[in-house]
Amino acid sequence: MAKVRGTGLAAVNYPTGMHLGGDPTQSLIHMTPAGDFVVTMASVDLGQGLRTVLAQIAAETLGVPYESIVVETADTDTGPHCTGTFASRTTHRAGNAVVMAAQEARKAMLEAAGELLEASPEDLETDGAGNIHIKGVAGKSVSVGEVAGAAHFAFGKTIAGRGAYLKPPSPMDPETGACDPDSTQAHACTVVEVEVDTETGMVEVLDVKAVYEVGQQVNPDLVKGQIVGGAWMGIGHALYETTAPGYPAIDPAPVDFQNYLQPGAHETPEITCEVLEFPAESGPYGGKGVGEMVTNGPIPAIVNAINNALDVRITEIPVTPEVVLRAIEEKQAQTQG
Amino acid sequence: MSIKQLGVVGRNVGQRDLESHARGQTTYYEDVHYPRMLHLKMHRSAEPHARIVSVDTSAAQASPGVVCVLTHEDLPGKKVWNGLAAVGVGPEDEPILAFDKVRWRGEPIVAVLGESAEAARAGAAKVKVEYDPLPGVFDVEEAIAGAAPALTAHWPRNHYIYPDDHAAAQIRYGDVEAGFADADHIVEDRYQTSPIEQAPMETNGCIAKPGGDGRITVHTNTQAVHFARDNTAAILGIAPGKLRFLGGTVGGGFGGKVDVAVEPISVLGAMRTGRPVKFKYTREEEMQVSSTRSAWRLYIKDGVMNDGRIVARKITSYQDSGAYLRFSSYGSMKHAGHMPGPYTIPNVWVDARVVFTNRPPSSAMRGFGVMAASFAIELQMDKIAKTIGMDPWQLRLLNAYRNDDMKAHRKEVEDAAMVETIQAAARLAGQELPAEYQAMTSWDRKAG
Amino acid sequence: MEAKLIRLTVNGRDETVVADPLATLQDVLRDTLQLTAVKSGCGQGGCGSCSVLVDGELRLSCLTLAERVEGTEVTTLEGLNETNAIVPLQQAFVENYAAQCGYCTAGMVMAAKALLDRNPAPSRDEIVEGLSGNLCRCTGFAPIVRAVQQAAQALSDTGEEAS
Amino acid sequence: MPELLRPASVDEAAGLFASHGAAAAILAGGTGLLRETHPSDDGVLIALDRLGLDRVESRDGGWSVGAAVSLSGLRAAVPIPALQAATREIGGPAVQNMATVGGNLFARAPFGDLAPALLALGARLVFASADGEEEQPIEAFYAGWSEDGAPRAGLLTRIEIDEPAGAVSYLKCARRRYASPSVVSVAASVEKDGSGAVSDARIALSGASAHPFRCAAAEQAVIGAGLDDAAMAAAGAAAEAAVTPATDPVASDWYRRRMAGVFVRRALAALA
Repeated sequence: MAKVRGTGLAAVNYPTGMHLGGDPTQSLIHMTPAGDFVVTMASVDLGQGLRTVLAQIAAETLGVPYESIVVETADTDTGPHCTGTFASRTTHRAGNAVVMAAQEARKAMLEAAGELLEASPEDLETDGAGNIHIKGVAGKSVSVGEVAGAAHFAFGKTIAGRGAYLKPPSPMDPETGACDPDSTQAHACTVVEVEVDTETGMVEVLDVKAVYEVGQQVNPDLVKGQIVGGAWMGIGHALYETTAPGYPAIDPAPVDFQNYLQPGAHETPEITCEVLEFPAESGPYGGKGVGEMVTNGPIPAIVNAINNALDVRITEIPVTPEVVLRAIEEKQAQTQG
Repeated sequence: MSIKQLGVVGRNVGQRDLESHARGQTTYYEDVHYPRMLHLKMHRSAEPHARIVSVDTSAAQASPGVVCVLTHEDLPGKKVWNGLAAVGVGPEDEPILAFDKVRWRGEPIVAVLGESAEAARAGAAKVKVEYDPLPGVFDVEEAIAGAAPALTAHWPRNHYIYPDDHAAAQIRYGDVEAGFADADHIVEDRYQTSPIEQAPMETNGCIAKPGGDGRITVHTNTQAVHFARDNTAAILGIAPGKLRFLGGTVGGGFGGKVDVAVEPISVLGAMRTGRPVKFKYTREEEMQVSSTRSAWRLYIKDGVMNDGRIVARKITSYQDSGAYLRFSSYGSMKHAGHMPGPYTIPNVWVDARVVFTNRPPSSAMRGFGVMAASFAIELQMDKIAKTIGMDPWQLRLLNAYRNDDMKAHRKEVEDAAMVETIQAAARLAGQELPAEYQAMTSWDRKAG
Repeated sequence: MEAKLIRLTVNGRDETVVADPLATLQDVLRDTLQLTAVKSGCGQGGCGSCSVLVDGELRLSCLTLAERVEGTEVTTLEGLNETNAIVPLQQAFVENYAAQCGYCTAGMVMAAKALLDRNPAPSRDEIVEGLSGNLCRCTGFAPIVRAVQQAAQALSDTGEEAS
Repeated sequence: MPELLRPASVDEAAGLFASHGAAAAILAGGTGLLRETHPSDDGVLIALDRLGLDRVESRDGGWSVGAAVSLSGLRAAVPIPALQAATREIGGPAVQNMATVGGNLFARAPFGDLAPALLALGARLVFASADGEEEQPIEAFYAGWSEDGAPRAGLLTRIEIDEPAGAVSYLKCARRRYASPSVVSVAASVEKDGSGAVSDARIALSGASAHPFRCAAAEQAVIGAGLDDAAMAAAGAAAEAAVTPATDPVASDWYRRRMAGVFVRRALAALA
């Protein structure tokens, strides 16, 4: 039994938002009498944490505590339109819509605060802790809760905002393909080490190291969650997963998790990652999308590592043990031939 | 772009619903309970390509606990549809419930509603469909070769037709043939990805609940609530305001919950019976019926100089759409638009084709169109490095795009950071780079 | 065949439920008792999202007939919070981001509890093996394994039970 | 509607099994059967849970294992490492708590991983029928299998396992370490004479043919020889030639055949 090791590398970029644009998302924000804010959306949380991320963006723009933000989403009766959760678009599209809505709501909030403080709204600032101050004047402040009470019960005003983010559609020229397809690009470079058992063709992924560049991170822990989960999925795609193991034949056809193989925890090494931040011009606070690209680097890096270990040329996925053995045999036949 | 001092953006504030998940308090679409709820199960095609001779639902109708049986004749609005028809992509090619022909194994034919999931399942199993089998085609290149049977009249050659009668989403930038003529090396290969299941832990499903105000509330795990609502209304020919879609907490998506596969027929069932209707895919349906990630086949031909500069890249790719279009034309455009990857190449030619086969329709998954592109390109980069005897890190850094470079789709690069990302990965992996490569940036003018 | 009356204890409460013939424990828990933390990811015994404890032992509720748990003590994830306090194992899941979509979490926590109840100081490999019947499509497992490691450490520090 | 019958004695169960004929299915752990059974189906399910078959009894020189003992129960009660290894590699912990020893012997590929270990150990199966008890070697039971599966010999009530005379090894070729269906699984046991030559060998495979079996050709390749590289390679080659594997989503017949050879060799190497 021989075990051989190899390393592989892949550099990838990934567009943020739907290809060719034209995929709007809207947001509504209003203040309650108690001084917290409800962000109303129709975006869908698939587990990536958009309620958290949108609350952070709203709090940042409004200048109020994160804890005072409620994100209510995905009721078509109340939530303004969102194209959907895909295309690495939520942080960027929904995030930008929330920034716009929050800016409008903030303006209304500062106007009401100005009335209470007898100051011009331009002279006011928020401290992020629930207070509004007159710039440079110590002790002259009012709490967000007081502003809310006054707006509702003394001034009879709404403190609310609307946001709509749309990257205008850019059709592709049918002849040349000319278009403006994306809002920004995120980047990743993945390095993988594998060990291959040349007798069984089984591949063990020993190590995954990756650097990502995703613009300004809104929530680094959640970014890391995407990277680690995506690397695992990349191992699955590279080595195991297919609904048609005899592709293009339609049989055999796995119909359960016993036969549709994915890696388990045992097959998944520790993922080491580092994140660079090059803020995007168009992103909310410079953010780019990260949710999809996380599988794209590990897959070619793993296959490159296998080819490197064996000095073979495998160009398909999944690289099942059988694919590995046949590649080894082909190489032996060539060497002998 | 300079960023002002940030407060809560950039901070780790936890994830809001984690404690609810850990306590089991998160409410997913099927965690609501309604009395008198019916369950819907689908009778599906057993053949990958066949003429439907007859459909006999009498035994299903008579099966214990079966309340309602729906065929294409019961559809009040559209018989065929495409999710992007409303934004001008089409044609509408996919039957809601099959009639005349089936084009993939698993295609829905008859919906059966029962008092329990088991009553519906047993009833659906009793539907009798007589088929006249037709030859099937499963390979993308065979499908577009002359001898293959045409799946539908929309595409006589089994490939999608882009505007101006183009057979592919195409990129034409520079002159690849001239580039090949000038190149020191030609590097070519063929790449193949597989159909892959999104495999969210929660399968596709919804509950359609008629309300007292004549409206129907749909609890759904779609990835796009407005899209699903508007398409459901359009398919059924009813006013969108009759529908309220509630979602937002989903047990994983990964692109597998964008097809509006369960809502229209469930709403129709609710309209016909006046009762709540639940339609939940079994795991077997999720695996073999719901859209997979499209399989892609690519041929890449590169012209490369001795110093490592890639001077021409020609790509022909075939996206296996399965039997119907769904979002494939979008996926192939995204695929084409991504070429030639994070590299600046002066001559690029891409033909990205959508091909129809007798396979389950494919669709989006995490990185639609781009995953296959990145896979092929990054394997190709290693082949180039080996062919010309260059270090694979250096090859990538040399060719990586810089800000203000022109991309093949004729947009200038902005927000570039590929160079810095590769350099950081080299440091993380303990890979020494020569000084000139360490000095590269996304703002320099590259050697080529 | 008639529906049957089945008596069992669920999360410390005596229950008498009417179950259809061949109804599963999952049907009883989710539909009759509305303990919806119990998930139904496959119905094939392949994902573990329906995992519960029967007399302290990890079981798949989707492949367990209701009739055969007569007289047993069943614990679902909801049973860990009878006094509303979050238990250390759950807290470890929260702190380690051991869930994203959350659909696998109930089964995962129950598998982890079953492991820690019989092996309070598991090695990493024992945790991996102990959770091997439970799938997660989001996290890549590493955060879940770390959560169980942290919970085991917390338990040994405090001398408490897993939950 | 299939009727769930829960007999209270082995005699009653054996009688029901005989009288219902092909309409009867045995419900043990349920991990296989309940996936395939729908409440609207016809037939009867005969449950084993009230028969006292969930116990392991230690006896002189071995163990009597009830057919309804769970895989985790077997692992706890019978300290034969090869057997314990086999139980650890079937499903996850919940499946191991539910699935039974008896049930696993009827599981179709790629799920019947216990059989090779029991074949290598020379286990005997005890069946109850209307005519009384009948004991047969496990290889005789599998020899009776057809394309349709197991013969209806009677109700499997227990498995007799003797303490192994020599060393026994068990290896599963799986795509994943835990909770993985088999490519193939292999068990081997050998007895050596004073000179170190192999005097007796039992080499068994699962997942490699229509049912688990002892591979006589592989056994002959090592009997009389030392466990050297040449003999082990010959045994592997013999196994490769003898198997008739199937293609499924986990592995092709081509790959299974290759792994049958590799894992027979490795199982023997573990004993060398």
